[in-house]
Amino acid sequence: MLKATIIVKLKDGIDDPEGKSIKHSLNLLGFDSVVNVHVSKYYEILLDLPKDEGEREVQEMLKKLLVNPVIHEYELRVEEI
Amino acid sequence: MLKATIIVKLKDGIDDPEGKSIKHSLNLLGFDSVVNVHVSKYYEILLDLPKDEGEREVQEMLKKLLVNPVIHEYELRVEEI
Amino acid sequence: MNYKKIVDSVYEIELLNADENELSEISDELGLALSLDEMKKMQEFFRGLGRNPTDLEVHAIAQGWSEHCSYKSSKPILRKYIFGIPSEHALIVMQDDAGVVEFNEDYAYVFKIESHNHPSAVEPYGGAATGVGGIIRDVLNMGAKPIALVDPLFFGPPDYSKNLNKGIKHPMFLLNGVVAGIRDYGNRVGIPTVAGMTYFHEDYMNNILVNAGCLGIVKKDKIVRSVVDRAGIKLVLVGGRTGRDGIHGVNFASKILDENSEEERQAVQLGNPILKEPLIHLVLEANESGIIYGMKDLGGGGLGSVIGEMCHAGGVGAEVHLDKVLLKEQDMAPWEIWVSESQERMLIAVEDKNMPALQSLCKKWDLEMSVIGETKPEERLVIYWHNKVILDMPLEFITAGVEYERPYSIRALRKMQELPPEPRYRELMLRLLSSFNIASKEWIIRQYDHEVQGKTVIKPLQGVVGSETHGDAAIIKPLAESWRGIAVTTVANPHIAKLDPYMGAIYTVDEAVRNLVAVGAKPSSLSDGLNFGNPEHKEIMGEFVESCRGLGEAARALGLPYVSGNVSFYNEAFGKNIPPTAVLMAIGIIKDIRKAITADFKNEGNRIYLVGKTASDMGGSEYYRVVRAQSTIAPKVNLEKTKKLSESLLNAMNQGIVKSCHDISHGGLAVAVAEMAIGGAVGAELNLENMEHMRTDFKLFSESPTRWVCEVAPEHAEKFESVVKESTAIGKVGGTSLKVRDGERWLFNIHIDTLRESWKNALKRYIG
Amino acid sequence: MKVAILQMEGTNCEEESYLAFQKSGFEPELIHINLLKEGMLENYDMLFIPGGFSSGDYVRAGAVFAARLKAKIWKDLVNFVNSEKPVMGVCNGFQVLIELGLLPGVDGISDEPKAALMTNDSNRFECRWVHLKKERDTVFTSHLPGRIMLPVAHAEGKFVANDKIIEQLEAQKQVVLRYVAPDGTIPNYPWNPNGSINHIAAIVNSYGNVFGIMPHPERAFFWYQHPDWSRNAREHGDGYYVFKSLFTSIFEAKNR
Ligand SMILES: Nc1ncnc2c1ncn2[C@@H]1O[C@H](COP(=O)(O)OP(=O)(O)O)[C@@H](O)[C@H]1O
Ligand SMILES: [Mg+2]
Repeated sequence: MLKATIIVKLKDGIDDPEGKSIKHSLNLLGFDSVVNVHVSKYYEILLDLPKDEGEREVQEMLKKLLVNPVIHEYELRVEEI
Repeated sequence: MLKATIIVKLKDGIDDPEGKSIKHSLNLLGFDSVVNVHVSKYYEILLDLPKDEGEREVQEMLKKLLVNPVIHEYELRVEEI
Repeated sequence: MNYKKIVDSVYEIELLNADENELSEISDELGLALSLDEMKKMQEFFRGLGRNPTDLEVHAIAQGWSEHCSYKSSKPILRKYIFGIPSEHALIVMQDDAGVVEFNEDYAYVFKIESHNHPSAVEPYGGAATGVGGIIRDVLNMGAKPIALVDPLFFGPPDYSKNLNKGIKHPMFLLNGVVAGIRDYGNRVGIPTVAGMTYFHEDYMNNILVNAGCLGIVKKDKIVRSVVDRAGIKLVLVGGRTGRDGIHGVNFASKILDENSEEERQAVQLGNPILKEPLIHLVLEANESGIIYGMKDLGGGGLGSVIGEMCHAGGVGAEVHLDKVLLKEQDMAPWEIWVSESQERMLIAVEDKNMPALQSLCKKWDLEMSVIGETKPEERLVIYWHNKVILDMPLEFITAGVEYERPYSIRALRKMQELPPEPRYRELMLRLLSSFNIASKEWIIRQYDHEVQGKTVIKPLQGVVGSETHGDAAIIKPLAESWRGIAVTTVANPHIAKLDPYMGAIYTVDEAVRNLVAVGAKPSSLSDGLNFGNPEHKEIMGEFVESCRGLGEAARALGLPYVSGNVSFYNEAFGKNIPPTAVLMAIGIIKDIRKAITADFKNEGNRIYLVGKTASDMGGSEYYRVVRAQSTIAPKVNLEKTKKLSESLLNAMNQGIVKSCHDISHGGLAVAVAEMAIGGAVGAELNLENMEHMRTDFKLFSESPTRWVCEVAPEHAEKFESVVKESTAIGKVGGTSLKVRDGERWLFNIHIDTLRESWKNALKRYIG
Repeated sequence: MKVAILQMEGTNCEEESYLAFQKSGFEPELIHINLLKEGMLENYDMLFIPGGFSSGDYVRAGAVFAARLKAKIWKDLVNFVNSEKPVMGVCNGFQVLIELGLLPGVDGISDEPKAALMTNDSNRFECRWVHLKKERDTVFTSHLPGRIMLPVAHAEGKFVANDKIIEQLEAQKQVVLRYVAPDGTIPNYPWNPNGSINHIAAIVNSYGNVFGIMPHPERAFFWYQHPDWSRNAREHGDGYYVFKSLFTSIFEAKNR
């Protein structure tokens, strides 16, 4: 079994309204020291495939579905479990 | 400056409709080998605090806003940057 | 506890020879939440059969007898006051999952309100979302298309700054979570959320209330009943899979919140709108093609309640194969499958010949189905697990449940009313507009898609676009080819009900009528959401009895039936009970939506009328709360007048001579007029001297019932006065500020932008 | 004149869209993506992707719908677009067209997204009415007055793309509708409800037959759907004119 861990982040320079809104809420709650918040999606995908094939498959998923290259960048880790 | 990285996940046993729906979509797209998908939130918070104080502060944030212990568990890493 | 394995995952419980201690132990260990008396009744039954029960049988009975399923504390009271109010138009009343009332010759509307309090207190997002999901199913399962949602919500004060009890979350966190849950569910399934309430009171601090209501529309000849009255009909489970979710949710809803509630995780679900959305389509298409014999949704109580009630109502029995149920987790025991409350499931009864049609619909909508049993002539329930009988009982015993005449006591009221010094009017006005129960709820309303389906012809926010005010009710135009509309509103007044539950209940019914009439709709029927504390306390039971008495009397006097409803008891935490909270979802009919009225002032120069008489009972008023003055005198309602005045006002509206109308509620006349000015982006000038003689502050801020503010063009003034008897000319529309005097004495002059700022920004500070 | 209205789990504006097309003289048909087969599209004069939350929008608004269409009928879609028949997506449908690469279409169809409709600046779903300014006539807007009002209802409607794409869009006059303030000036929030670059509310591809619009014309088809109808009388809702434009131009194209 493979586990792919993918973090889909907004690219630098793209506004992150969710991060901003959470920063705002944290500031409201009195956490004045918060300077910045970024929020990303964190996917864990279990795959029933051998490692190399699995990696290719996940790349396909990223391309076909999980990432819009105009606004996203991602980190990917595939490991056997 | 501190950077806190927090992953907020659903606890085991809590049904994850979002993950399920994405798994279903991936299967429909022909990614038959996908066995399970989990989606979590990934926060990066920049704090203007010394390390130990920062850690305490982040714990508080988790408690007050970011995590509901009834359904969530989390991973936390605080590092100086 | 003494038990013996029968087959895998099924055990025999040693009940026949259990002593009292052991009976209580069994209830505790299995989490049955049954009293000793109830355990004894169960024991007696199985002694009659001469055998021990299986664990499944014990769970099935416990569930059938839970407060939530059997209404054991409330039934006798509801029967006395709430049920049986005669109505010409009601078609199905307090029988199935939602009430059905005639809309026009061919169509009926279907609606119900329900609570989802405890799950939402523990997990606001998922709790509120599943609350919405549940109420949609109740309407859908009558064969109706859901066309609107409402969400009355009750929280502690958002500016609460004292220490929180362990396990209790801050109102701001809860409010954000609840609203997000309702938004993400309602918006995704494509049903507009068009009305609601957001109410704040200290006494909800430890126990919030999340109620949700749904309205649907159905052709009369397509109404589906939750009844199967013939043997040999197949029982099919359609939609989501069955998991451990919500196990003991029903009992959980009948339990008191304490520090350990956070551990009751199984009772928490997140809800899956993207399963529900296709399920709605599937059910409606199946119904349209006439293949549904009977249907019931799986709500609190799961398969157990559904199959039992559906067959019992039709006088048949059933055979069920639990191993045929599709599971989320493969290792579930039969009793878990039987009581599971997994959402997004429907039980559809179909004849064999229609099975292929149902199968192809499931394929189209990508939903799973499984045939889990069929109905039988004898009124017994027999359950199999891999071909072995693991439950065999008469249906009657499971579904009949128990009833209690709980003792109650009614608090004596000492009537008193302080007279505060006269306020500084300008300052008070702005404080009232920014008080949480009056301030703008726009932040919430706009997060709900209140226009999806394109039928919301009177919106919750009304007036000049960009400067809208609160409306009193929303109007849905359900049919493309008819001008007829359905008005919907929700009301509750916990401040008044806390003082005097009886009067508070009557006041609530009056306010429902006020809101509906304000938009030009004739009140048609009600659904009651009764939220109360722990009924095992005599005084709380007394509050419940008094509330029901008031609700019943008022509705009866007005000819308005309660066609559906819900009781939520045990809203108690840390020894504190919520105030009596009778929430009404009220429906009105407007024959022609082109005659609907909104609350925003329309034109400079128009006259402003106060309709109804003002009294000086200040108990429960926002004014007294803000200035911290005491009064125990709840406003009195004259129901005869409610009826007469609303009829005459509707008459005037029908003649097209009312330009805008707003009912007078929180904050009194002054706030009502300010809201109308905000929405119209135009000022007004008032002189209070023609009102009945009383203190000026009472004239402005009294919340006495059965009153409206109306705007009338000068050329219609005479006609209006002759049609609407109790009308007093109090001013005219115009300018850019609200100017108020009483005779020669000027009270305040506030620019409408200032009014709007106070009103709009008060809640914003505390939310997302 | 047949319109194919696509639906899948979570699309939820198909009914009012159906009604608007029907009332405008079209023969609309709802087609579930699960029943969509290769070769089917040819039989229609127009393709419409309605609003909603297809597949929950869990990954990203419109992403799953687009991926499934691509997997199922990509060739047919390309042919349909190349045959110059109109394709329109509203709200979630606009998001789908972007994710498919059919829009912005500054130089034809692209095989990966060249723009995004991302989370509103306010970070929330908002349902409100906006003022719009028509920037040009297309088959979708020829009968539309210069200034209209329509409702928006979305959480992800902020149009973004890189500078080059935006320049091209503007240069090729592909922006069809822009948000404006009530007095016609530059719209701050909430008049630009989501923070879209250049206040973009609706665009067409360079050829002009693929149209994506964030606000909902189908929800403003009748006058009584406007929020201020008791203040301002209208004969039709402003959205009506989009359908009228379409009907007229498809009719003309057919009879040419
Ligand atoms: N939680 C909510 N959800 C939807 N609409 C709400 C909510 N809270 C308040 N509203 C709407 O805001 C308006 C004002 O509500 P409220 O102050 O309770 O009415 P009233 O002025 O009649 O007492 C109504 O249109 C109501 O439907
Ligand atoms: Mg009102």
